[in-house]
Amino acid sequence: MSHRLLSRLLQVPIVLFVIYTLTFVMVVAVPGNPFQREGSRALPPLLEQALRQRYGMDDNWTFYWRYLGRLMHGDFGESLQYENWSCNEIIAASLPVSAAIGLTAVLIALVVGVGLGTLAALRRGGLVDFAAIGLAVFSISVPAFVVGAALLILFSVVFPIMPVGTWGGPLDLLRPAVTLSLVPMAYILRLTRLSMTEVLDSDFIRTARAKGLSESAVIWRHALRNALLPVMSYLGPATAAAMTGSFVVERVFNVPGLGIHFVNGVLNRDQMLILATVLVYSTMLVTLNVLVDFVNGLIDPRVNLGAPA
Amino acid sequence: MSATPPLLSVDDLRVHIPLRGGAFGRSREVVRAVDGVSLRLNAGHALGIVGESGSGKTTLARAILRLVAVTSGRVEFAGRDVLALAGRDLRAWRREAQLIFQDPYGSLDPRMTVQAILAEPLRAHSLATSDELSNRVADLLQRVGLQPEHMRRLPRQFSGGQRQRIGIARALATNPRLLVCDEPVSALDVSVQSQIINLLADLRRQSGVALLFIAHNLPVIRQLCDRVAVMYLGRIVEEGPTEAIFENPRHPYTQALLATAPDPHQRRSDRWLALPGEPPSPIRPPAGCAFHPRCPFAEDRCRQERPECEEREGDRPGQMTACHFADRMTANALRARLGADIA
Amino acid sequence: MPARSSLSFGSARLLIPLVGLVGLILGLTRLTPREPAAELRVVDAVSIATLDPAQMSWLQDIRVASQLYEGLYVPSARSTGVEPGCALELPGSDDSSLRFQIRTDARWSNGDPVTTDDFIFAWRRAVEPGTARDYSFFLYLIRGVREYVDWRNTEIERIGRLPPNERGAAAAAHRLEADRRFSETGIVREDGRTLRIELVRKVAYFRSLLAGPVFLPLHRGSVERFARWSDTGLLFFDPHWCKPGNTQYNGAYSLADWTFKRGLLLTKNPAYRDAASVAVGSVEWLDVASVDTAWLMYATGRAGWLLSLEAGFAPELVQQSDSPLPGALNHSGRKRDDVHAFPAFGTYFYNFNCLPWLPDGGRNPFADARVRLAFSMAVDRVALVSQVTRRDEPPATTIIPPGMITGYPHVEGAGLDLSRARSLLAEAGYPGGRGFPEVTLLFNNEANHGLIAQSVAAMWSQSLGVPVRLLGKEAQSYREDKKQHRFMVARASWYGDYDDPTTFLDVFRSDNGNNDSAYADPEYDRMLARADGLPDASARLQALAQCERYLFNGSMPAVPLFHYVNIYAFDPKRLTGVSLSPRLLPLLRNVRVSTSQPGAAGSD
Amino acid sequence: MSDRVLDVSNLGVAVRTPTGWRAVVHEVSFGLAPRQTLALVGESGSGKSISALAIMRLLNSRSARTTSGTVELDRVDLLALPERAMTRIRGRRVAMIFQEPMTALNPLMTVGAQVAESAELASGKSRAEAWSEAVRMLDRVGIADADRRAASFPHELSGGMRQRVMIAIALVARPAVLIADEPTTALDVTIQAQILSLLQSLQEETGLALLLITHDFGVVARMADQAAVIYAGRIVERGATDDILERPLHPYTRGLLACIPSLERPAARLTVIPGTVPSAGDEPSGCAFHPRCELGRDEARCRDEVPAAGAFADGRIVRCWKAEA
Amino acid sequence: MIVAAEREFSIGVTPSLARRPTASAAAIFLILMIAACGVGGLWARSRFAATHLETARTPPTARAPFGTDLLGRCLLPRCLLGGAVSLGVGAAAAAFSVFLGVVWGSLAGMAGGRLDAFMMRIVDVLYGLPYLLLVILFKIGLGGLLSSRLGMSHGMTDAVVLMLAIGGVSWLTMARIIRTQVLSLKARPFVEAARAIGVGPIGIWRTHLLPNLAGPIIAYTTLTIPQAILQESFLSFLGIGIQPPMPSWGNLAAEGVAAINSVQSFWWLLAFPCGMLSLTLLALNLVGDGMQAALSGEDPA
Repeated sequence: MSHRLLSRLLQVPIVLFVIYTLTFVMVVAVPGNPFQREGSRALPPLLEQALRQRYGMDDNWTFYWRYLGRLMHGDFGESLQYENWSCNEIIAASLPVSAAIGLTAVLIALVVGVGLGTLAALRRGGLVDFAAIGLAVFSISVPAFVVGAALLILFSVVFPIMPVGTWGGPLDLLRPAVTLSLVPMAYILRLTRLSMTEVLDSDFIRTARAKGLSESAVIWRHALRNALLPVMSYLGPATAAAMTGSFVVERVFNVPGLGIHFVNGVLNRDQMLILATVLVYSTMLVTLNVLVDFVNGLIDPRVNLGAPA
Repeated sequence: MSATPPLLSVDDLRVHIPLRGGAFGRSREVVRAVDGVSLRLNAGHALGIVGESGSGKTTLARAILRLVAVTSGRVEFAGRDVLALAGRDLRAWRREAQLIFQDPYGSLDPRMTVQAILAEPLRAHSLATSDELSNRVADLLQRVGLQPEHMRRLPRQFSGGQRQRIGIARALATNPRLLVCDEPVSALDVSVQSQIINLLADLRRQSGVALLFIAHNLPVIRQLCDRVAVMYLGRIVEEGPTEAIFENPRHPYTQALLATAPDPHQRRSDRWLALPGEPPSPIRPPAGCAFHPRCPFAEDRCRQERPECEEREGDRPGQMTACHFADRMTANALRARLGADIA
Repeated sequence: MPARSSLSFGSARLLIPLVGLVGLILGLTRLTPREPAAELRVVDAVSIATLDPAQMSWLQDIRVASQLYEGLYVPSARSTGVEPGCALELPGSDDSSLRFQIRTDARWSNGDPVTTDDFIFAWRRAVEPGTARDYSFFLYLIRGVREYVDWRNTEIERIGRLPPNERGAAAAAHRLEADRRFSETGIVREDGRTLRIELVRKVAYFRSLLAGPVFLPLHRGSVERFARWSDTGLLFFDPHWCKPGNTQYNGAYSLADWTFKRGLLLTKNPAYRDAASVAVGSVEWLDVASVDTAWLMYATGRAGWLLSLEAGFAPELVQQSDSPLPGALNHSGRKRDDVHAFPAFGTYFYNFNCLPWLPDGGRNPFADARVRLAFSMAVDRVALVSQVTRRDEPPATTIIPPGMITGYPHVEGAGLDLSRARSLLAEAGYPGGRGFPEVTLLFNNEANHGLIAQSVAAMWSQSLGVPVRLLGKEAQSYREDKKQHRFMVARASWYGDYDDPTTFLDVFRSDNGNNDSAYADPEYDRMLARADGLPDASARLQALAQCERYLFNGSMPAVPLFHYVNIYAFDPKRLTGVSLSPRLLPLLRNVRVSTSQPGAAGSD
Repeated sequence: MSDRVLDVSNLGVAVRTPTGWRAVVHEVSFGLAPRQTLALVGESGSGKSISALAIMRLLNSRSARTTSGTVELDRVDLLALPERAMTRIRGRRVAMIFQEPMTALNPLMTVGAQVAESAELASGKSRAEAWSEAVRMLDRVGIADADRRAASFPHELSGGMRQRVMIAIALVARPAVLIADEPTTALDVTIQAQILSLLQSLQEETGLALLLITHDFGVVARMADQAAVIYAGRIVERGATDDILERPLHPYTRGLLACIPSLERPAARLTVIPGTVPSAGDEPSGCAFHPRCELGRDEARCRDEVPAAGAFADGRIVRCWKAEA
Repeated sequence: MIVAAEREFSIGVTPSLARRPTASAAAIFLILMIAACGVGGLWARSRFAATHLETARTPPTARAPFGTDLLGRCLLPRCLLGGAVSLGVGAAAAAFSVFLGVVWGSLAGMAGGRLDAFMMRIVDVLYGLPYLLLVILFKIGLGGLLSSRLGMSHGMTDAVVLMLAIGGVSWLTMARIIRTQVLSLKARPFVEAARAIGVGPIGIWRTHLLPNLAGPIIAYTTLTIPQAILQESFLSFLGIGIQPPMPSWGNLAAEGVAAINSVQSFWWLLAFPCGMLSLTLLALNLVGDGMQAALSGEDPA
């Protein structure tokens, strides 16, 4: 454990606390009543008061501290919208799903993005380059709900090889992951192409060639790792975003993931669920950023990790 | 020493740069880039500062110009305490002392025309109305041997030597009394280097500007300066009139620099003189004389006691040396000692 | 060999994290739930909010509850009416006092008999301040219940004001007193199998209410374990009690599994009194939020039965449909026999804000009944249902869906009449729409509400010359604005809760909490009270019809647009026994799957 | 001369500019025998580095290419070899070190691994053998405590140390020819002396032929037997180092030597070559030096005709219409 | 001075952009698209809402080249007006993010030290906040304020709120990029030269940093605009974006997706708006890439 890493880790709870506080303020400030539902009869004030009391939400201040206290014990509270479920259950049920899709998406994005980015850098100005850039641009130019719908219809109606609306098998993972991977893939492709271009022009690559290394060995042994450094930094936030799910993808492919709760929590004013999802996401984001720093330190010895603690 | 107060006097200047790191960004270590330097420069004179990379010569120059934060010490310019200046006063003072950079490529904004570059100091100090501006710029260009029609071009349309001339013209724009030249010719080709050296010599003669000339190239220093200070690891190890330093070097490090300087007049058959080792880190400088780990004459005293830079026996007038055994150092002492060791 | 040498060679090590990542993904997919095998897969569009019958107000929840529980009465599979459930009404019951005897073969899934106590326990839960929800007021029709609740609330408040150390004792004493007081209400335990209900007044439709979720029994033995008394005397239940395995069911099905936001697995309840006639052994009840995906699941055979079909292309499907089922809206000779559109017990309408002033301080033109009438007469409902919604919805000029309540006559409201509309508007002081302030039309941005709003807005501005601005909001903001009367015209809909006109007409009573129009007409309130209190059933219905006529021929607190139509999709050759109930409560116990293939159904 | 290991003749290189391909190296010819050092001297942009890269066939094919000539190593024309064959020769028979030891080493690999990689490629040794070979080589180039230092990363070493590592990488494969492209320009003088004397002693030990590319006549004087002065892509004067330094025949060589300030003999004013080096591909007609030349500035012949290479009695080759012995 | 710098900038970029045929073609396409949407949007302003139920769902014909939508409105003017709205939201959001991002990033980068660390932690925190909640808050808080206090029209309020909400998030990345750039520019000798001359921090920022930041700013902006447009389409998909009957490419495409299925497809409802959207974003990306390449001095493909 290095000092730098330690100090980054110490900052994590502070950043999370600030995020919690700000989110709380927003949650309370947004009009709308979590206890009032679509199509329901008006809720008598007394019943509402009883409900608030039951959830420890008598007033905002109590709610703020009490919820913070529960968080300390790893308890994210109850969903106000789905009364039979606690936020912990909701997250436990949906986070693995989103994480599996997200990680697959990151994997696809990484393999395709780095692969095509490298090829594009090697054949700069060539047909491969043009095609790779085209793919990258296309990937970030078409809305996800269009891509998702197209994939859905394509592989279940036109070529009926994948089931619709199921979840569990590796085949079910594929289409949501591909849809989700397009944007990070485009970014990774561009980053790789750019940094690979720079690396390939650098002196140490010339040294490697002068040693008599074959071109593939030059790329594989020397260029790739150096070119991946900028990609690493992008990977932190991208993985956090991918792993916490996507509303559009989950909706289109009927996947029981976490992304839907971000949106539904907000739309239903499910205050505990909003806080829970936001905290899961930001914890993941902050931790992954620290992790990326750490991994960067492992890959790149130049990163100053300070003296051993 | 002359009776008139010096234009620039530096006393016990220290610049310690904290290293980033540690919990919450608190640093635990510092780079002692400049560690107690004192020097004087009279108006119209030229002082050369020699040293290898990492010796702190560039940091010293920037500290004098208030471009890096000074840790302690005193800098006086024409009797004024420079380190006490702030804000508007500081900016106003900057016209008096100007910097010429090593890298003529990097020190010119690639997006500005020569005219814009040269007009910048004039505007910053309101030295010219907008009507006069282009005449003043043309003047400046002529002074450094460029054509007024070069005004509209961008830096990248010039060669290295021409760019350095532009850098000099920019420094001259405010009619400074001191020009700090940070390795102004080391990035230039030989055939151009001599042009710039001549230009600086001419400027000094014509306008009486004082030069603080930083270089690692000894022949250039000899060509241009009245006095020379040799720096090693943040300190001055030897200082004196140019002739004295070059003909009667007393510090073993000065001798090593002179002996290893490439010279077309030496030959392949000549013996190589290679000083062993490398400069130590300025984060943890050695105790005693900082040069002792590389010095073939080092004794126990050198390892324990730091020699002050002062006049010592055998020094010529105005020469000062920071070596306990300066009295034993004849001009060829190092060559004699190392030659024997290596052969 | 130094360790760092191997560490530094090449990029092969990059593969290690990649392989690790693949492993992690595979591990994660194992953590996630798998699809259970079921004989039939049913798809609903909305996910289950709660399985606690006392808390239910949403259709999708009530649909599941009707499979799991059986009340004194159950909703009819065919009409808006009810039929006897797990008890039989004893002779001597009338509209103000009912006696029931629970059937001897009524059992919970663990074999326990269903008892009077299970009902009393469940009904008390439904009104307790800690657990009461939207429909608890139905129980206020029973003698003493409202008083009990009021007393409870004052007591809880009183105990809450006590210093904390005194609360415990006070609450304990209060609990005993509460038990006593509840036993004195009109819910009377005659014996373990006989239950008497005494109402505050004659309620013609009370039997219809008894089929609703708040009146369902709960297995007291298992649910009571989840009860928690707070130190102020509030009674809560740990919401986990309704998770699978925690309680028993007396309906045709038991809850075997419940995956969050994914679906339920229902298995046949062997202890059900009529288990022999239940044909489908297991049913997977899925919720699929994307309407297009839901259809694709059905079309590719993944699902056997869609409970609603809301996709953008639903109109095309309806136009093609030729359903063989009774009650379906047919286009004979078309090609599809698996799309079944049928009328529902609900109406789509726009509320007018009837307050004299608008929230921004301006005069509300809709406070004038002539203006409201004019706006209603300017809507071409036929064009709307034939060109925009296109699901064969009956155009509506009044709020009660025609032909659904036995004995209730059909009432016509003011329909399309442009010239009258214009003259009414002129009478109100806005000839040709001049001087009329910009009308805002509030709706929630879901389903096809936007489309409907755009076309109605276009009709108003084209026919009346008034400027109309659309205000589509996301559901919660829309609801909030509507409740606070921050609108001029707002989208609304109403589904009948029980088999009586009052379920619709009550909405416009000035003291009703759902009267979003803020329509307050003492004359109407009087008419309604008088009609409702009429002892003769047929005279009562006639009088109620008079109230509806009064509302929608002159007063117009709202513009009815159309009566809802619901669409099921299933293959009638494979799935039999499904009936098209306007209450939209399908009963799985009547359904049969003709092949053993899971989820077998499909399009041609 | 049959004992040459490397024979470059008539080498021409063109680079891509926004307006098309421009020749920047013309008719460069020289030879190099074992143990011999040839210095290729010139100012920046004169084409000396690009010639070296052309010899190694390391030109970036998108921006530069050889247009003519042969490069014979052990009588095999490298320029005619297929890429695979050239890969086997690079590093093994002819090695190269570069100016910036900071950037020329892979920052993410330990220096030992980088040397070992070279050893492994050259000899097909196992990884373990290659590593010990690398440690031995690092020790030989004067890295103290080589066993431990081999596990260091480049940024943990000083500039001088890094250049020693570069030399180790180049020499561990025991090449016949070493091309050193400004190996000490980025280093301080005391370190430069160390590195150059190291190169010299290694050359004596292994019989290496050294092609030294530099702009510093001080270095040329100390290192080279033969020198070739290059200006605007052409070798303008070639011969024994001592002859050239003492009696330069080409006006450019003469001017260059004259404008170097001397440690021992400071002049009141430095001699100056007027004008600037022409940018690559933008050379004046005729003799590229003529606009700056005191002899040829106004000569029609210098302006119009590229001077032919003239041989002199002491073996010198000079390209100047005006040169006289 | 700024004027001079801008002129130089254009001299620097235009010719090298002109040498990139793809980027130039994309730029021309973009200009044509903007012009078409601008002019077409103005023309369509008065007729986009009128419904003609009797001609609903007609495939493209000579009278309605893009076909008609579910309410019988001609799709062409709606696509053009939608483009104007989408491009406007995108451009305004980008402008907002450029302004805030550049100011914030420059300030942090130039200040350095604790202030820099603090400002960047704020950015970290904002990254973690729930975006959707922000949008709704903006919509409710600001929307009410804009329409009641400033008397702003409703469609306008929507667009302004959306632009603020989207800009309010995208400036974070811009701030990071600018800060990194400023940190590296600050270390460049020409900035030190200006300091040595006696130019104040504002002068340095204006004359030296800003013109040199122009490249990254432009390049990143061309990436921000597509993101903003896609964000708008996502929000419209959720029903909290631009309100009907006002079209935007996002809500037209969302409407179009719903009309594509295996039963009966009104393909033109998706093809035209989505095609226009994608092509425009494609062009923006290509122009951005071209700019970036031109500014980094990479030789043209």
